[in-house]
Amino acid sequence: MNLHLALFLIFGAICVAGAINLLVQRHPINSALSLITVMASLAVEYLLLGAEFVAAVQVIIYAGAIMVLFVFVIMLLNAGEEERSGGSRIALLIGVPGMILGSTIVAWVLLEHSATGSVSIGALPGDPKKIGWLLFHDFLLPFEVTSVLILIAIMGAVVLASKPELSSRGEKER
Amino acid sequence: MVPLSYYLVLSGILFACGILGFLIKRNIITIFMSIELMLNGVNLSFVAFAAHWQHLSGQIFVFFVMVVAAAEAAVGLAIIIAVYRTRATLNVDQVNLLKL
Amino acid sequence: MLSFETFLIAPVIKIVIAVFVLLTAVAYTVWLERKVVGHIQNRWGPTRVGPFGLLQPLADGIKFIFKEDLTPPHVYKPLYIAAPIIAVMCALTSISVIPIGNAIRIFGYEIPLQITDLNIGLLIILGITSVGVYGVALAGWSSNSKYSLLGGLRASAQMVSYEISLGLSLVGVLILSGSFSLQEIVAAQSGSWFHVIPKWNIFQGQIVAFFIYLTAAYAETNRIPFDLPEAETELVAGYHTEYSAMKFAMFFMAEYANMITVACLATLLFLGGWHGPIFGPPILQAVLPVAWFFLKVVGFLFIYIWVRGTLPRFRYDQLMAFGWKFLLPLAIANLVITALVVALKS
Amino acid sequence: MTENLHLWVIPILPLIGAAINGLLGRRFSRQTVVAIALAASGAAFAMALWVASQFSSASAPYVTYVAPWIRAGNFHVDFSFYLDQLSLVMLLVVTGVGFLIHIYSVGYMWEEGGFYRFFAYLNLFMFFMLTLVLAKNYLLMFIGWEGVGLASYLLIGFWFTKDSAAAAGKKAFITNRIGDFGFLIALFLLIKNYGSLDYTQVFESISKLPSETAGVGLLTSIGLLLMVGAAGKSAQIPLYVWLPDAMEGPTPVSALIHAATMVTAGVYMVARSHVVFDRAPSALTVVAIIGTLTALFAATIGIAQTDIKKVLAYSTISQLGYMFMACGVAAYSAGIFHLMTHAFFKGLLFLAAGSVIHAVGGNQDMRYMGGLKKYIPWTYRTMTAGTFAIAGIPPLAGFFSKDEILWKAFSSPQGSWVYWLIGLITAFLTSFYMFRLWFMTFFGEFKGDHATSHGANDSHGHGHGAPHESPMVMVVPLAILAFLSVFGGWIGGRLEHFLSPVFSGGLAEATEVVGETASKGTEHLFMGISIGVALLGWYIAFLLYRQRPDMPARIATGLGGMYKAVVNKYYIDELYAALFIKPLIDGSTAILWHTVDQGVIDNSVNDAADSARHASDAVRHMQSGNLRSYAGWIAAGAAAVIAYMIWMGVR
Repeated sequence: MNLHLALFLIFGAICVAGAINLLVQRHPINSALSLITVMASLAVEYLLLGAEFVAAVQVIIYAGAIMVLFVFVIMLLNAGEEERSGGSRIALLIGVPGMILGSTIVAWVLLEHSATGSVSIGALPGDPKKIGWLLFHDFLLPFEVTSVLILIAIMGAVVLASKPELSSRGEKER
Repeated sequence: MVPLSYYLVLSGILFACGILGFLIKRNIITIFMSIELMLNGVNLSFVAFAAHWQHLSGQIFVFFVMVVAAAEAAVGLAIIIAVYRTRATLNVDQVNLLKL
Repeated sequence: MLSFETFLIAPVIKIVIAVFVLLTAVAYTVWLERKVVGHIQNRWGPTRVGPFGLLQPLADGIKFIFKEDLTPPHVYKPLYIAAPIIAVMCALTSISVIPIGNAIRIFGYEIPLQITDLNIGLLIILGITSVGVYGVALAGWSSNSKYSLLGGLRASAQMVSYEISLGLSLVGVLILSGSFSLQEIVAAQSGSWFHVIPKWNIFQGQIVAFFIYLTAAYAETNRIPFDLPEAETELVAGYHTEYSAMKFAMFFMAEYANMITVACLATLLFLGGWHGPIFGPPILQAVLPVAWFFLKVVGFLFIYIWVRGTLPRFRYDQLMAFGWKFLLPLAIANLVITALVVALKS
Repeated sequence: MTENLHLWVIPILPLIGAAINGLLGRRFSRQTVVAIALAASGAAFAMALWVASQFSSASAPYVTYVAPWIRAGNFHVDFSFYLDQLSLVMLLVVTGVGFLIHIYSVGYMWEEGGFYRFFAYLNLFMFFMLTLVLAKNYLLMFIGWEGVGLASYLLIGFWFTKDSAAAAGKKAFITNRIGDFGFLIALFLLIKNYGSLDYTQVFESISKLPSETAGVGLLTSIGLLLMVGAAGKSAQIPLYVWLPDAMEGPTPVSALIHAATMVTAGVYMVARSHVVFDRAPSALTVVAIIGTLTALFAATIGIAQTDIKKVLAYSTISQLGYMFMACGVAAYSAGIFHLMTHAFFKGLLFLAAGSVIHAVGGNQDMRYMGGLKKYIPWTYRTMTAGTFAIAGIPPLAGFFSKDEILWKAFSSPQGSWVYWLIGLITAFLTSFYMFRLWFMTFFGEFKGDHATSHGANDSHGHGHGAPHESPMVMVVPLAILAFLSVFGGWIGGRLEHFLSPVFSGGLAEATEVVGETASKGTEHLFMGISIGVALLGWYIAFLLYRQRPDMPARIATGLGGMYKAVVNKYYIDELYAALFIKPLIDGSTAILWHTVDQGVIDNSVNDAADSARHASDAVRHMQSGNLRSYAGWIAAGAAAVIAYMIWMGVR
């Protein structure tokens, strides 16, 4: 039992617990908080792998921005507890067995056929300078494309979320 | 030293939880969070593989996934707000007009 | 190789000292604020407890501890309790990567004046402060009261919005120093031009960035003129309307601890950290950098309080428009110009 | 190949003109359109003259390589241009006559709608024709070949609102298509057997054949197929029917495309491929026979026509027959010589006819003309030069070239006295019908209606009083062409010498040798007979149409059915309609339309749509509108894909 494995197991357990809690909780804000827990412990897992920049960005972007948006929307819509409605038999009859089948196969393959490599703590230091170099040289085009993507997403979000009656009211005022 | 497969199994568990959440949760926001959970699971495997192959591109990929997740969250939450405005519910079982 | 002493003992000692110093500093920042605002408003401020009211913070603390801890019946209890804890935890944690001076030698050990030196220290601070939003937001939501909810909504929107400008204003500094490590950023600011003008980042063309940082930091810490989340005249007390006693005190502490963190960060990033004139005997030379650091932090805090005593509060839409339509473009322009200048120089 | 002549510039210039006028011309004023079109064709002519001045027989052929086109294994086709003596002659004729006709068109078309369109087409035609002439391989030549067909179609149908013009355009296009089919198959055979379409390579491979008779079957079929193509383009039996109808186009078009340049492309192609024909004597014989028959056949029809342009059209067919006759007896340079002089005098005749039509206000029927000599003196003078030239009166151009052909037809090893005799009869007929035209048009009394003679046929309808002379812009080209028609024949011997490097080797050389060595006396005797025949034609025409105007009608009734057959062009059009067109239409209607299209294709499409609808009716219930159901399907599908991929990987 070395330090790396111990830390991995501790935070992995927190991760899984958070993920399961996300499923079990009926109130969305609890699910959101569980997800934040998952993300935070994932950030620690990244640190264990040496990806410190990714870990920091994970916290800042995921926990600090995306999840804040979720919490914000939950607060804004004042979402209550989940209703129990029997909407879809197919999801339960086909989807869940499919999911279980798929994950079983993947787990079996991972454990039986590819469990050869292992990683040590801080295996690959994710130095911000190197990452920046890669991002702005080797991956410049994808980077620019994603920037366009996010610009479009911003505009789309603004259009979608703006109240439709806003324009008609504006016309009335005129 | 931790076997690579442990990381992969952890990522697989997170991904499976995401799928399960998508399948069994009714609240549209929670479903959306399940997607984020799946993305996080995938990110973990990217970082683990980056460490395993000693190549930073795996970590770079995580950034792109994050950006896409951010874009998706912005648009998705805007859609949720729009749906809530028109249907006054967050239950996906009641938002089912897209059919014959 | 890390020895047991340096790995465990020294950090524990440092953590204890840091928390003690921080909490004291918080307490006396409150005192300072009351004094300064009092004088600005032509009053005296606290005078009764101790000389110049210096023991007033202690009295306040005792009062908070002994007050009855009321929990309103309609709140969502787990989060209602968790919210102030999150807030104060984040506020106290972020101080851990802040260095206050060069490493000093005590008993033959090299001890850095900082709990831990990470080479992504700045990112850690940004991450922790961004998580700090949850304290406010959850407090507002779990209180189950319209004033709290509005305060929480306002706070989260405001903090997310201004975090972008804040982060972008720091990028200029990062370009100049080429590192996320706060030690290295300070080291990059040593020296001076013609022995007169110190090479602080604020004098290296980052003056615009400094003011962006200043403005965004006020919004991040919910201070006047951006204290919309707790605007008394509109929202009673905003997100902590339903809190009392020690839970309220925790929010209070979190706010002032955040102020201090922000002030430290401003000192480190823009004002040259602990660099300043060094003179006198060796013992004085050892102490002076720390003294300079504290002086700068206090100066920054004074500006905070000064602004509070001077400026009126913004309207909420003005706040958002200012952040997105003025501050963000300005920060981007600053970033582009800095990058261009650095690229042309090299 | 010492110097780069930039040959590619020559075809590109008219293309630029066509592009500018065609795309933007609608907004231009007429003056601008004219300036662009004339600049384009004039620049091409100037460039051609420059190229000619740089040309030296010693370093010919010149090759300009522009770009690769097709690279498929060993088979290469490039965009490259080729200039030797033969293409130089063609180049000068095409650009020179083309430029003159451009100028003439300015006056002729000034009042017409679609002015810019006309000049765009005309420039486009120049581009394709120059590509055809300058191509270095058969495929590029084929591009030009098809392109001139397209331009011809567009210009015949220029007045596309008129049914007859549209139909004539289609007829020309489809008839040409039949010829092109033969040409294409010839190209395929070349690719299959020689792996190339490049002139140099193909001819080299053919020349390397071990003996004179090796591969003669293949070469004969290639030659015959090429002749089919040439017959289509150059209006030879049996594909000549489109050319008379093509007279629906504006007269400058008839002059440029259907007399001077495009229709001679077939002759050019046969001359270009002389290496193939030299090795395939039987194919050459077929060429000669077709040419001879066409010459006689068209000339007999020409006698009875009353439409001035139709007479000229049949005359063109007949003259083209002469050229093929020359090629058929391996006297290629004589054919090219006649091609050149024919371009001058037939271009002149058409333009002059256009001027006549212009003068009488659009009427084309010679029976309503007459006595125009005093109204349109310049047209009269130039047309006289053209008529005497084509009739073969010395010392005008036509005499030299036609006499050359007749002499070669007799003296060449490939020749025979039969060719010569038929050629002689044709020469007599030519002289007769041309003087008939001349007398009917310019002499006697004016029989047209002064007030109403407009807009009858050419839709050239603007108000006319008495017949009047054309503007200078039309007369000057006429004068230049008349000059060339008069004196153009004097270079005959030198032209032959100039062209000889191209046709060196093979049968042509033998023909030359025989021609040179035959006794001068025989040659002079033949020359005398030709002159006599031409003068006889003039005399009979004079007798019938000047002295005794009542005679033609009496002769016509005397001949009865035969005359009727000639007037109706031997009922060839009706024959084709009955033999080919009607069975084709009936078959298409009954089998292809009702059975195949409606029965098979429509039904299968409808059935496919029906079955798709039934299937979707069954499947659409899957689309429940419930998001989670969809997610379930996705999860199951993903599991299936993962299972499959891992199974593949593990296996």
